[in-house]
Amino acid sequence: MKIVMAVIKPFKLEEVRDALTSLGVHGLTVTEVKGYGRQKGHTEIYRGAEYAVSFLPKLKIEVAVPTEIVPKVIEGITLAARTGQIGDGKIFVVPLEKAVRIRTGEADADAL
Amino acid sequence: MKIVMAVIKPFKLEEVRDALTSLGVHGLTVTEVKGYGRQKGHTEIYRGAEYAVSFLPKLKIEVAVPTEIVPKVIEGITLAARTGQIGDGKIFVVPLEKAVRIRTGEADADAL
Amino acid sequence: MKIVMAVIKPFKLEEVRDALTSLGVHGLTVTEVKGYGRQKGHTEIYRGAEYAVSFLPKLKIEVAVPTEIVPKVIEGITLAARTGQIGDGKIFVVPLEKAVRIRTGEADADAL
Amino acid sequence: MPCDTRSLSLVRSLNPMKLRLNLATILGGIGLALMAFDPAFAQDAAPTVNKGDTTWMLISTILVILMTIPGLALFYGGLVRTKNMLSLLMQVFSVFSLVAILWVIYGYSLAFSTGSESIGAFIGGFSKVFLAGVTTDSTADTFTKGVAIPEFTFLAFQLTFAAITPALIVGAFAERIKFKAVMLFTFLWLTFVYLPIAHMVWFSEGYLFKLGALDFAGGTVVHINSGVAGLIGALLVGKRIGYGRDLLAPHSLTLTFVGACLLWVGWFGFNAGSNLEATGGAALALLNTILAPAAAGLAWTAVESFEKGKASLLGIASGAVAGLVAITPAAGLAGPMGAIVLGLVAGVVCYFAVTTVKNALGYDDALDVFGIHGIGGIVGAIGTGIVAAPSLGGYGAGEYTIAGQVWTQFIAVVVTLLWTGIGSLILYKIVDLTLGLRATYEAEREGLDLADHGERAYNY
Amino acid sequence: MPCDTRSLSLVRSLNPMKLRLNLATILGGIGLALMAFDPAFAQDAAPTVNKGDTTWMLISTILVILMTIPGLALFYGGLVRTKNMLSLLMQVFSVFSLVAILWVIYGYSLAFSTGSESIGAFIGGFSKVFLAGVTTDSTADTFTKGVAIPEFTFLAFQLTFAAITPALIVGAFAERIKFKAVMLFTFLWLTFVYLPIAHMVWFSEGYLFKLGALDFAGGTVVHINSGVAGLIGALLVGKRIGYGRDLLAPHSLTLTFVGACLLWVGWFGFNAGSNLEATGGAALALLNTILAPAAAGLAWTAVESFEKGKASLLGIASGAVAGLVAITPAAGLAGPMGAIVLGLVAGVVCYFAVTTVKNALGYDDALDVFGIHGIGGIVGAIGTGIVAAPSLGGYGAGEYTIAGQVWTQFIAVVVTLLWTGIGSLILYKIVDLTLGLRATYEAEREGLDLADHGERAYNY
Amino acid sequence: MPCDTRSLSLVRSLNPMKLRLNLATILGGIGLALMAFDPAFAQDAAPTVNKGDTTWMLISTILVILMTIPGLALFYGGLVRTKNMLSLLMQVFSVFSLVAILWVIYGYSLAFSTGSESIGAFIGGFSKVFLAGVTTDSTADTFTKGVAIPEFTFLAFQLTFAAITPALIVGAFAERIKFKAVMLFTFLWLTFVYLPIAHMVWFSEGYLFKLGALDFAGGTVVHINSGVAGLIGALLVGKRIGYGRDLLAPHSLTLTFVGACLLWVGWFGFNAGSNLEATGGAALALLNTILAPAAAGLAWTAVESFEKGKASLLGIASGAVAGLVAITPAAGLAGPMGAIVLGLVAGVVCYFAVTTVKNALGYDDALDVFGIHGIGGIVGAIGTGIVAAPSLGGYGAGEYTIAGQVWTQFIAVVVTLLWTGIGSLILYKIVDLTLGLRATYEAEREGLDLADHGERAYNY
Ligand SMILES: Nc1ncnc2c1ncn2[C@@H]1O[C@H](COP(=O)(O)OP(=O)(O)O)[C@@H](O)[C@H]1O
Ligand SMILES: Nc1ncnc2c1ncn2[C@@H]1O[C@H](COP(=O)(O)OP(=O)(O)O)[C@@H](O)[C@H]1O
Ligand SMILES: Nc1ncnc2c1ncn2[C@@H]1O[C@H](COP(=O)(O)OP(=O)(O)O)[C@@H](O)[C@H]1O
Repeated sequence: MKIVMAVIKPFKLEEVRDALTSLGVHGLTVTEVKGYGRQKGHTEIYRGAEYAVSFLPKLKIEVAVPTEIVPKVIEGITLAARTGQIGDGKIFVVPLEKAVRIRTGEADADAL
Repeated sequence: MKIVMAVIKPFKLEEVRDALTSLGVHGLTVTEVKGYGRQKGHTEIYRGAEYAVSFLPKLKIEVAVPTEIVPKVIEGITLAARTGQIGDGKIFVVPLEKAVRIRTGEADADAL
Repeated sequence: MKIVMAVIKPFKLEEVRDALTSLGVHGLTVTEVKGYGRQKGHTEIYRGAEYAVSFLPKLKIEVAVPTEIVPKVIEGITLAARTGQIGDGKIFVVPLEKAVRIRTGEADADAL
Repeated sequence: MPCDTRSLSLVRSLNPMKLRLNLATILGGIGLALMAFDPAFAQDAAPTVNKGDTTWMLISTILVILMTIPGLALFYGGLVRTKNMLSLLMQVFSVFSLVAILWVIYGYSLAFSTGSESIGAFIGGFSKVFLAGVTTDSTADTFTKGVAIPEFTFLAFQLTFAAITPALIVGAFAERIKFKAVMLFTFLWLTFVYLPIAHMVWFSEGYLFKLGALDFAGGTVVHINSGVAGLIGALLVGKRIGYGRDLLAPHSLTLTFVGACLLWVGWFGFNAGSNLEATGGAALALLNTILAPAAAGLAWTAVESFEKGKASLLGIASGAVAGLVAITPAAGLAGPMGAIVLGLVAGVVCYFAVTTVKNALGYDDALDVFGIHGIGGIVGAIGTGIVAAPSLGGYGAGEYTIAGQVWTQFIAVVVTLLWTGIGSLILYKIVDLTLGLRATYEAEREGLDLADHGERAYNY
Repeated sequence: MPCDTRSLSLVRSLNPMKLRLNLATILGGIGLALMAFDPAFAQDAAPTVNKGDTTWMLISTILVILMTIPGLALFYGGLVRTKNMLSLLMQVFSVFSLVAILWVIYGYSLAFSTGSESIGAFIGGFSKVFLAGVTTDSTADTFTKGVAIPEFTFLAFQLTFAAITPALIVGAFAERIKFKAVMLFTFLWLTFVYLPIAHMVWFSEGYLFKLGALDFAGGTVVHINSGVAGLIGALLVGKRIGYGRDLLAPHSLTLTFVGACLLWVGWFGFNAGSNLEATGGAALALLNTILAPAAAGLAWTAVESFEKGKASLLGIASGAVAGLVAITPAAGLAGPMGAIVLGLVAGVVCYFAVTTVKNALGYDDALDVFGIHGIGGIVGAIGTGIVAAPSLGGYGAGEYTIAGQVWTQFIAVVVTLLWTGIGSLILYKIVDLTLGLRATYEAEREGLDLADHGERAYNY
Repeated sequence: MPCDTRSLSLVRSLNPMKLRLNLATILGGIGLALMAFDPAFAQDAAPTVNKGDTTWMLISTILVILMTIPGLALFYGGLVRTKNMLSLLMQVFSVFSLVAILWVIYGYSLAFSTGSESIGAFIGGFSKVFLAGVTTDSTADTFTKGVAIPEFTFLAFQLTFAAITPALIVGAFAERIKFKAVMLFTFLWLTFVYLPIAHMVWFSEGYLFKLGALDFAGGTVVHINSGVAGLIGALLVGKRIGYGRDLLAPHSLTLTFVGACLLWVGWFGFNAGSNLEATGGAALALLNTILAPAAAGLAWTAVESFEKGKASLLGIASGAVAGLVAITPAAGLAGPMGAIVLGLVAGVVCYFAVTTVKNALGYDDALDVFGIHGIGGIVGAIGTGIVAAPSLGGYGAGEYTIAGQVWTQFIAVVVTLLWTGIGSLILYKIVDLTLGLRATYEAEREGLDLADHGERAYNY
């Protein structure tokens, strides 16, 4: 099993969720994050004091999936989240050793 | 060492923290997240426009622990966070290769 | 590749970012979290009801880097985030199996 | 000070608000004395309406509305958790709207018209139902002979008092009550508790009117009344899930602060408006309504600093509201120094009521309706008997003895306590048996905003 | 009720606001009748200014400003997404500021002075440009013969009406308009739509003045006018990205609530201030302005509970605003029970306009300017013809026939609809061709706060 | 314009506010001239109190309170970071409460009673300590002979001026001051800086009174005074940690906006209330208080758009406040066009003071108290000498020469600058040596809300 963790543009959430659902992935966890990268930020000015804000709002999606569907998941997220502009984000794959469903105690594949 | 990452219902935080403390785990990191899964969301209506909100507020707990106590940690979290209703959440175990305490530079077991 | 995940004091963000940039790491993702640990919290009092608040605001930084620079990254973060007081935080290193840049589909080293 | 001449001393030792509509008759008996001061009155059959007074009463009415929506709603709303924010706002707004309608349909009539011979001391009649007979030309008397205000002004001003009182109660059982239960309870409580008490206290034929208690702007009718009803409600509805264990911290002290400020600002209409005329007496009431809360807020935080080492914003705001409550019955009767003393006492007493007594007794009066309005109201009602004394710089009149007046005040408090205590208890039971009072466990967990209203307060 | 004597019935059947400045001339013709009531007037050349009235009008002016900033700004701001919050606040504040300046430069003159012979029925002249001739001693007549208020008071009060009207429009194309486009449009629209309509309706030589329609406080000039301009704007600017698909939920219903309350509170100045004097008539207007929104809010949530099973805060607040809009033309003309009925109707009709009709037609009137101000304004304008009837407890005067008055009201509505509809359409096109109306795709995605103003509303 | 007849020109060229209590004596000398206008006055010993005026002054008092709590508190609070929100609200609220109490104990007496022969030009006496002799029947004169208002009204109105002035200062050293230091400083500063300046400027025997400077509503006493004290404070307390490096962005521009609007609304009481009567002069002051901030806000954003390419909400709000400050001394003296020009100048000058000068000099006046109140106050004080000129449509009277008046204004500014500059410096040092001014490094890092008050503003 793997955890696929994707940092995406906030307004792409619904599309990514739909892409995952169509792959049979019915659970995911989303976190509001701030991203720093190549995408340039914006300038804010408060009473003449200018601030260059380089951290931009992003969403981080974490989804635990069986190893075999990881390529499809990556593809699905990539297609759904892509706008083609800088700042579309990244996908990271991290090993997942164990998964448990709290309600039932089911483990691993059954827990996802 | 492992990182045990649990997604739980928000009001279960204190109980999970107590369960971990009783296992000798004295540090953890909590993130507010939104979860999507089997638990059905709710409907919001604003001036007649209905929105089905399927992302529900959850807390994500990350706790780095020595490998040997992982089963106990899983058990402790499971018992503390369980309500028996859909949406109780998941526990994920991820390998942790290195841990460092910033203040002292201590590493691994000493850093937890 | 690894994901280096650091929990730091909020006002250290800029310094950590600069440290990473000087190592050639030009992307990172930041999350507002609450930390529980040795650092004692504070007491809040609302109309005579006292609450001991033990969860303190922290920032979690996640940065995906090539394995070879991990030691330098750890060192950089440690130096930048250290105040010497309890609560400076932790650094965790987690294996990263795959990285993809959504915009281009580039993978792994190219994606960072 | 509602009356301008010493010859009115007989009348002035009574509750000034009672005089509103029926002063003319009473004054007939002492008309000769007045003639010495203003001969014009003797031959003046129709009372004169002064546009300055009318403007003052229009404004005072508007201020009491500002005090309720958004004032009280924000004060309360800021103190609850995010998930119940809208439920508080909704309850205050709906209670205000509902009472406004009920007031013009039958409330004004039952409170301010002559009732049947048998029970006329306890409740008015139906002669002004649907505002029958009220026109733009009809007037209501003020405390000065020959001076009146348009009746629409008087009745709109009184409407706002009737509306804020049940709205105050909702703080006690906040975060766990069913919305529909609040609406039904408001209807019943207005009808069977508020209207009779208002009639008894403020109408010339009312039972408490004859006791001669001083209540300048509604300490008993509004504050003791709602405070006690709140306490009963908190006890009957039960504690919130997690009470005493979880952090039930206010979701926005900023909003509570805004609410406290608007309560203060609006209270000038409440207290100084109760003078019914724009005179030096109204100015005194306004000044006292600045001083008492200022003193009470400072007193609260002084004790807090001493006890806990820190002065809190919620502390000074709570103290200020306690001071506002306490000065209400004395607003135009105390001198400025009396107002300061009354404020200091109210600040300290309410501090202990809210921080120590409540915790010792263990009931969950979520937003301290009883601790602040009930206790503060009692402090004010009794204290009025003292600070109104001319010997202490007050404006109470007649053959004033402090002991005698304090005793009268005490009686009035007890009667109010009993009527609202027993009445509220019965009405809560009725609501509980019909609609049910308490929200379900799931609704309370999820928050009343989503459960009862299908909305969330914030989508940042 | 603006006039105090029955002998004014001839005049009172006309729109009372029209009378403001030129009542004196008109009243000349019926002076004899008046003498019977108050002989003093006959020999009184200069009108008297009562300080109670002056105070009332100063306050009313202040209240309408409170209603706009922060009232309307918060009501609107709370309803948009976080990223567009400041843009709404900015638009309302800037529109208010810009119109204030334009008003004293030429607006007051074009609205309230005699125009050229050819087009004087549609627009005033330039005699009062830069407030020429207005001093602290000049006065404007009220509806009562011989009673005047300082002209600065009248013109400041009118300034606030001119300022809030274009500010109301911005809700329709919220979250996607260029800031500069709003400013240019406001300038054009004030000049070519608002000023002519205000002149036609409220000035004695105006075209609509002679139709004899009743409009106590500006139902046509302010609400129908802005509502229709909003609808045209929403259609021309187009739908927001994601409309109908994404969750475009209000970012803070708390702020919308505060805004709704301040709208309500400020509206007392708007409606009761339109009486121009502090009389029983002003008190009636105030009472009606409590009752109609209370009834409308309750009606809206009643239908909502029935349809959706839940009563929402946004529902009761929206209903209350609809009730405020509807009572505006009838504020001093309806009896209290008429006001309640008008409120109930407006609450139900606007509910369906906003929840059903809008969705069926599919235009993106973001904050329902048309659904509430346009539709509510029409309900109020037509309804005034009914509830003002003396036979129904109203204060309409003269030989009142409901059918006749409703027809007159209908004509006034149609004329307003056409002028503002066509005028607004042309002006939007001009702005679109010069500055462009719509923000870029990127600006809309990022939010107008950053894109247009370089700020963010919140940094928690 | 406080005076109604041209015969008062001699008096009117003096600072109108100085006249308040002791006008009667002065007017004695020109009584004959007045008789020609209103013979009734000659035989009228006791001044008459008009209820319209009383209402106006009660309302104005309430408006200035609204301007302070919550107005100023929100304006300031929104500009700081979340962790210091409550500290700002607390400071403003506590300062208001403390000054209210001090005012009735000795403040009013020291400011508005006759002092000893030796130093009576600089400070009043103790004859009115504890409000001795003030009753509901005592009165204070207005600017019109024979017209008075209840003394309680006058003193409550003046109380609000005394309370807001030290509250304005706290913005300068926000986010790093100890709460207790603020309280001690307020007590000292009120006593040794505010009361003497108020006495010197507004009391007939005061030193500055005799200079003949024009200050309609307190430009020197309130704004220059607090602005300079703020600057000294900012310098002595030192810069915030991270100033010039970290993003110290406002945590809620929404709240700052609400605060700015309430400042504006409340300022109508401040400025138009300073007329003391409900006349055309009050209406002019109100209109000018609409126009100057509107012009200043637009001017600020115009320059901003030109310089930075974007018009910001904080910009227009800051500009509006600058315009309010600048019009304060001229409110009833400038004509409407003069008010617009004064606003435009203030908007531009304060823009550069805040964005350029401050950054160049590098002091950390956190919320720009000096940049807006100090600089804006100076622009207003000097500008009043120009716009009050009758030749420019102003209402200044007597043998008015612009050059002469500007020179007088300049002297008054310098005297105020020196007194408050030196006085504040000494008082800060005293506080620093006793309690210490600056919060600890840890407290500042954690935020003053938790460190000083044990609370957090928000728990979403
Ligand atoms: N090395 C990294 N580690 C963690 N997160 C990263 C890293 N690089 C980029 N990110 C995240 O990805 C987001 C997008 O990256 P950016 O460089 O702006 O554009 P792109 O994804 O198009 O290359 C960033 O805002 C950040 O949240
Ligand atoms: N595959 C997944 N990957 C990541 N998070 C998941 C996954 N499935 C569920 N979750 C998280 O667990 C939460 C609970 O899941 P849900 O299916 O609603 O109920 P249950 O845990 O009882 O099966 C979700 O809200 C989501 O945050
Ligand atoms: N075992 C752990 N797992 C995850 N996070 C931890 C763990 N221990 C500590 N942390 C995080 O590190 C932060 C700092 O830890 P703390 O014990 O307070 O101080 P120090 O880092 O100086 O030892 C905590 O607030 C928490 O967020």
